[in-house]
Amino acid sequence: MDAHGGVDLRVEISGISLQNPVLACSGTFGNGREMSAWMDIRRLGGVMTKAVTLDPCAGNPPPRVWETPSGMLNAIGLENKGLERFLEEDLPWLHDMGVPVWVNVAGFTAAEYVEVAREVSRAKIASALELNISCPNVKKGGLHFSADESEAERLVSAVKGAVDIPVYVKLSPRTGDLRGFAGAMVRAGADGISLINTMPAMAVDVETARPRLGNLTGGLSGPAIHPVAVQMVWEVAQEVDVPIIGMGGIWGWRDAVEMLMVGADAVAVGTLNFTDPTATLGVVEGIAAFMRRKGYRRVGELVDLARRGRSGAAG
Amino acid sequence: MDAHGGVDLRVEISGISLQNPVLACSGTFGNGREMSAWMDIRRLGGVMTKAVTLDPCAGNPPPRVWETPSGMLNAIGLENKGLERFLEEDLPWLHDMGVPVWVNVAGFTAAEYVEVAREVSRAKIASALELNISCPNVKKGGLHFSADESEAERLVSAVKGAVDIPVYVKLSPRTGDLRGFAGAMVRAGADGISLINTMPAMAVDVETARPRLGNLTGGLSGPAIHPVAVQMVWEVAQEVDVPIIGMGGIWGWRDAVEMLMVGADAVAVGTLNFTDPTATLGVVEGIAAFMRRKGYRRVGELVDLARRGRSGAAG
Amino acid sequence: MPARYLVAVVGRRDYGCASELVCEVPDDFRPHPGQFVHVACGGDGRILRRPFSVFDRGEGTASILVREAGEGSSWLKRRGPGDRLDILGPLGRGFDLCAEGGRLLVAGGAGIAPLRFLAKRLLEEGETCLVAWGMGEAAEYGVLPDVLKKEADVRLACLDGSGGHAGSAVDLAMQLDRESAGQVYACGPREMLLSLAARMEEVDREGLARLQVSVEERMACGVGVCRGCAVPVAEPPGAYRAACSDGPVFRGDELDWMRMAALT
Amino acid sequence: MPARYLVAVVGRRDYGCASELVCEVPDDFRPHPGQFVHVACGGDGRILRRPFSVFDRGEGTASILVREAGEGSSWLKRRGPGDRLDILGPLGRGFDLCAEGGRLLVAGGAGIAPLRFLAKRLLEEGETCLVAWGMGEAAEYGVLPDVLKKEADVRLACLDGSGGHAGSAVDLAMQLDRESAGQVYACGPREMLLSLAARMEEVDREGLARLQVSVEERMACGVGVCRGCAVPVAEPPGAYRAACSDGPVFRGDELDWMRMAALT
Ligand SMILES: Cc1cc2nc3c(=O)[nH]c(=O)nc-3n(C[C@H](O)[C@H](O)[C@H](O)COP(=O)(O)OP(=O)(O)OC[C@H]3O[C@@H](n4cnc5c(N)ncnc54)[C@H](O)[C@@H]3O)c2cc1C
Ligand SMILES: Cc1cc2nc3c(=O)[nH]c(=O)nc-3n(C[C@H](O)[C@H](O)[C@H](O)COP(=O)(O)OP(=O)(O)OC[C@H]3O[C@@H](n4cnc5c(N)ncnc54)[C@H](O)[C@@H]3O)c2cc1C
Ligand SMILES: Cc1cc2nc3c(=O)[nH]c(=O)nc-3n(C[C@H](O)[C@H](O)[C@H](O)COP(=O)(O)O)c2cc1C
Ligand SMILES: Cc1cc2nc3c(=O)[nH]c(=O)nc-3n(C[C@H](O)[C@H](O)[C@H](O)COP(=O)(O)O)c2cc1C
Ligand code: FES
Ligand code: FES
Repeated sequence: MDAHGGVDLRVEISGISLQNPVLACSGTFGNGREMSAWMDIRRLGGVMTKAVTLDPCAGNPPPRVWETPSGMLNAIGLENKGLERFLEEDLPWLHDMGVPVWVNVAGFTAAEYVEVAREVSRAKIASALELNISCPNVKKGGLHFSADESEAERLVSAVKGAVDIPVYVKLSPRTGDLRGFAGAMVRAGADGISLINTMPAMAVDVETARPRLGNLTGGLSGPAIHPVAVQMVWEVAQEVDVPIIGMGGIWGWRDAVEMLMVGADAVAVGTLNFTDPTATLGVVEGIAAFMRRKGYRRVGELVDLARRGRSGAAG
Repeated sequence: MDAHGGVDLRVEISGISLQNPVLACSGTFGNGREMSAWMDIRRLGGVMTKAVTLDPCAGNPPPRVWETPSGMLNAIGLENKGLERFLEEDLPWLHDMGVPVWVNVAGFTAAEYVEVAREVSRAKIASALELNISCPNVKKGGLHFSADESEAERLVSAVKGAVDIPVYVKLSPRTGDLRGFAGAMVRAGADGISLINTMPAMAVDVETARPRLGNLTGGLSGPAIHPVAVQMVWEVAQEVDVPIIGMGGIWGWRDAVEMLMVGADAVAVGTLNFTDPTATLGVVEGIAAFMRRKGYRRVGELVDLARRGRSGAAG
Repeated sequence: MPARYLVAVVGRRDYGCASELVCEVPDDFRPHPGQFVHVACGGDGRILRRPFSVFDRGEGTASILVREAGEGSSWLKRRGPGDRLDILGPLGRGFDLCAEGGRLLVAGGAGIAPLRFLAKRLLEEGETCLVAWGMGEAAEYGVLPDVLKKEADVRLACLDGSGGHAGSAVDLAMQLDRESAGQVYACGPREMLLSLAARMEEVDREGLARLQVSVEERMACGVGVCRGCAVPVAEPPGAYRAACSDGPVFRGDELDWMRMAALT
Repeated sequence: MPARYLVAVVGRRDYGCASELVCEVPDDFRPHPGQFVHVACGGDGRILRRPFSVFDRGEGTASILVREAGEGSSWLKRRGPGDRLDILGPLGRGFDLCAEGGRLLVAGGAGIAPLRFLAKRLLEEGETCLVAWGMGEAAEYGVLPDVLKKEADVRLACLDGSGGHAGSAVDLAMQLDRESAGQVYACGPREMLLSLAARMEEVDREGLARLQVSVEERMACGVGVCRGCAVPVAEPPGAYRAACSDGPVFRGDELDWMRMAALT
């Protein structure tokens, strides 16, 4: 592609064409509108929306964020306007921007997930769904599914039965048998896997003995968790054949390339958006520059290179 | 205790008397000898030894360490001199120092764990065992047990049947149903729980597409994982009644107090020893100073305070 | 339009526990009083920016007043000429300047920052205003009170009685002018805002509508996407709004003061 | 005895890609050539220290030579008078000075650091020595070659032919004196050490016993407790020893060069 000096950044996953492999993570980019004041969101590979629940959700009591070494905790608690307003206001707007959209679906019961997924699919303007079964910040739903493989399987097949767009399942770093879980999701019908969600985490102010977050516990994101995300993508990529979107502490193009090299087909930038609202585009440019410098022409040449490089060396 | 200006730092867990609640983490303190050049290890609450395996173990090929944002990866691979030399050289030396010793036990099969545990117990000079079923850096044994609750249960009961000293089980942050797992360990006979071990993690040099560690993947430790450790201690403390030793990214007295406040009965300092070989004693002093400033007289008053404080407020 | 700037620090003035950092800004940086900038505060594993109200806007410069409150602000306070700051701004919804009648500005501690900028702007526009500034002791902000007194009618309230009114800024404000002010603007610790709101409500049922407060809430993005900076609002019941983009300035009657009080 | 010191930087000399940092040290800081200090390299989420060989020990001072290799060393290289460094040291096993016959010192790049200190010490003790120092191009280390040439017999080898011998330090060393040296001391990139060891072994079966190398391995603790700095040794087969406490200096015949070569 000429825009990137001879380097072709295009990626196709689950039949969806992305102009580059860089998406924005769910919950760190709103639904695009605020960010469009800072950057041209049409230049992104894709946008993963803030979680959508059936009914409007007020979210957790503040404080909702806290900084930790090279990371942050959040316990937003799925604050969102609910399915109806999402379908009226946000999804059409994103669709008009011409950027592929993964709608992040959450619920407090399996039935809610299914209903939100069905309606989003019916709207015909979302590219894919991302099932958020790994949110650590709600008492019901969310992470609960990550701890119980068979419940998660049932959820995925129910959702698959209700929609006709690709379904990605978002995994939690608090998954015991990661390979087994990822494999089960694919067998249950998942078209792709995204990982990782935030890690359950907590901080306490010792002066008052009070937790720093209104919700007591929260989810850890940012550079602190990046090596964990890399390892999980590496492991899951050895297990499944479906596309993988890798995320977790990507803090520049180098971390994005690393994610690709361990087996992600595309990456998503999360917390970094808070530090620099234009960061995603910098990651795109950085990947292109790296590829030019190294003589790679297509993104696919990077994917899984850490493993292929080694087996090549061994073989 | 006069040494700490009216503050009593003593803690008793599983019938073992610690002069203060600060231990050194397994694998970050050798077996005490090297560290005794830097500090008086008799002033510690206790020492958790480097993992001991039945046979001498050469460990993983280098590179074995890599730094990450506010953390480090290691893949030492249980390098140690084996049970026999441990019993001859290291355990008696530690015993002579008069400091309580948790012997960290690892193995590549369940039978090896049991044999090491039995022999250590027979030596009559170890205070307790810490079963390392959460080491991410060996292909067999280690983390494998953390992914399979029933195998872990069988291991714990087999070890319990072979020893007459307290057995602590060390948990991995890669545990799906954490509460269920911790509860199962206690029902299988665990006298205490220690957590957390390092998180499976990885880094790749994008210039060469090669993993940074000889072992490809490793374990993440340090401040980056501290909020994860705090959350896990908080969660496990709600489930089990046995003593908990909390560890993970403790980087000073404040982090140690935080760990106590979410339910740990004692804490262990790990990676910080690498940055400052005298850090453990600084943590002891810091806790004492905090208690003096706040008017606490016994360590037990801090334990679980984040929860008790809240229920007090609510009640 | 908000944007990201790398601005040069061209001056620092130390005022006791706080320092004013004067930065060179381009002409298109046009803050409104009550807006803030989101400042990257060094490395050391600190990945989030910190919000600081605009304290002044001069010829080619703008400044913030930084009070040391933790590691990030401590790093920032030590910057000086030669350093550059990475800022986003101006951000958020500032004060509504339109009002009938006099203006009463109530500041607690470093909460003086947005109100100083507001006072300057009001005076420039020919309005009159009275500033009640509370602090622990008179020396806390060095010579800053004297500097500000030259610009506007600033009255101090010191909790320890070491200067001005002996007591809180809210007490002083209520004494000065609690009924006639067409608009009361406030910024300070949550307790101060709570007590001020309660006193305004006592006066008359519409008191809260005459109040505008700038709230402090922990922020991640600062631009409205993370929902980290939730502030409890009255309508719809139970809902939150974003301090960074819906605020930081809210009308007193927009907020749910009961839930505000329940926050720690 | 090794200890933790907070030392003041009292001088910095820039030599091309490297800088010498001169620090004030107490009298009880008594490094042996080949020993290193473990230096805390600023914040920014960098939690591990970085090892640097002792480059010099003068009246009340000691120095290190820092080549910029990444973020930590880049931070360190920019320190200067007024800064303090948090160091552990002196650490590790240094060079064995006892030997019959001449001494040949072979340095690659910043590997000159411990060998310069060794050369000074040897000369002080009345021994003679010859230093072969290899680098990419003659200008790489600024005037440092000239400075060192005043102290000892230093010959350069530049890969690009821009000065001294055109080629590698190993080639130069082998030309200079490959059979007569009683002891060959070396420090430099792993490839250089591998090629030197191979050449020494060629000479005679005991060649490796006359070789002492200072190896570079990534370190965490620096004091022997983490086993992070594993170096493959010959005996027992398959075993590792710790670069930080068993080394960084090893006799050529202590190491397992086959496994050394297999490392990346
Ligand atoms: C809209 C707005 C305007 C502000 N204007 C000013 C000003 O003009 N002058 C001034 O001195 N201070 C101001 N503050 C407060 C200032 O942002 C905090 O003092 C600062 O963030 C503390 O960071 P720290 O790293 O020093 O403290 P730490 O306690 O180490 O910070 C930890 C985390 O908590 C957050 N935090 C801590 N205290 C506060 C607080 N009071 N408000 C919001 N977040 C906090 C930090 O941003 C950081 O994310 C303002 C806050 C807001 C929300
Ligand atoms: C015993 C010993 C003595 C040394 N003496 C000197 C000296 O006198 N002068 C000098 O310029 N350099 C010396 N080095 C190399 C120096 O330690 C590294 O250049 C430095 O650690 C790089 O850190 P960084 O943060 O800049 O690089 P990064 O690549 O960002 O570092 C990442 C991690 O890798 C480690 N690392 C990176 N490169 C090396 C390396 N070559 N050796 C060991 N660890 C490395 C770092 O310590 C850190 O933990 C020595 C190394 C050892 C082991
Ligand atoms: C403030 C915040 C809100 C988030 N909200 C959601 C969400 O609604 N749905 C979801 O699946 N993940 C959510 N996440 C997780 C991110 O999408 C991402 O998986 C995680 O933060 C790791 O990436 P990062 O380290 O780059 O931020 C949220 C993360 C943050 C920090
Ligand atoms: C270099 C290194 C070696 C370790 N070796 C062991 C070990 O042998 N057995 C074990 O149970 N844990 C081992 N651990 C894990 C620590 O004991 C500790 O659980 C973990 O590092 C978290 O604490 P920290 O963040 O304070 O280091 C090791 C950790 C490190 C960094
Ligand atoms: S700080 Fe992110 S929405 Fe306000
Ligand atoms: S660096 Fe820890 S043993 Fe050598």
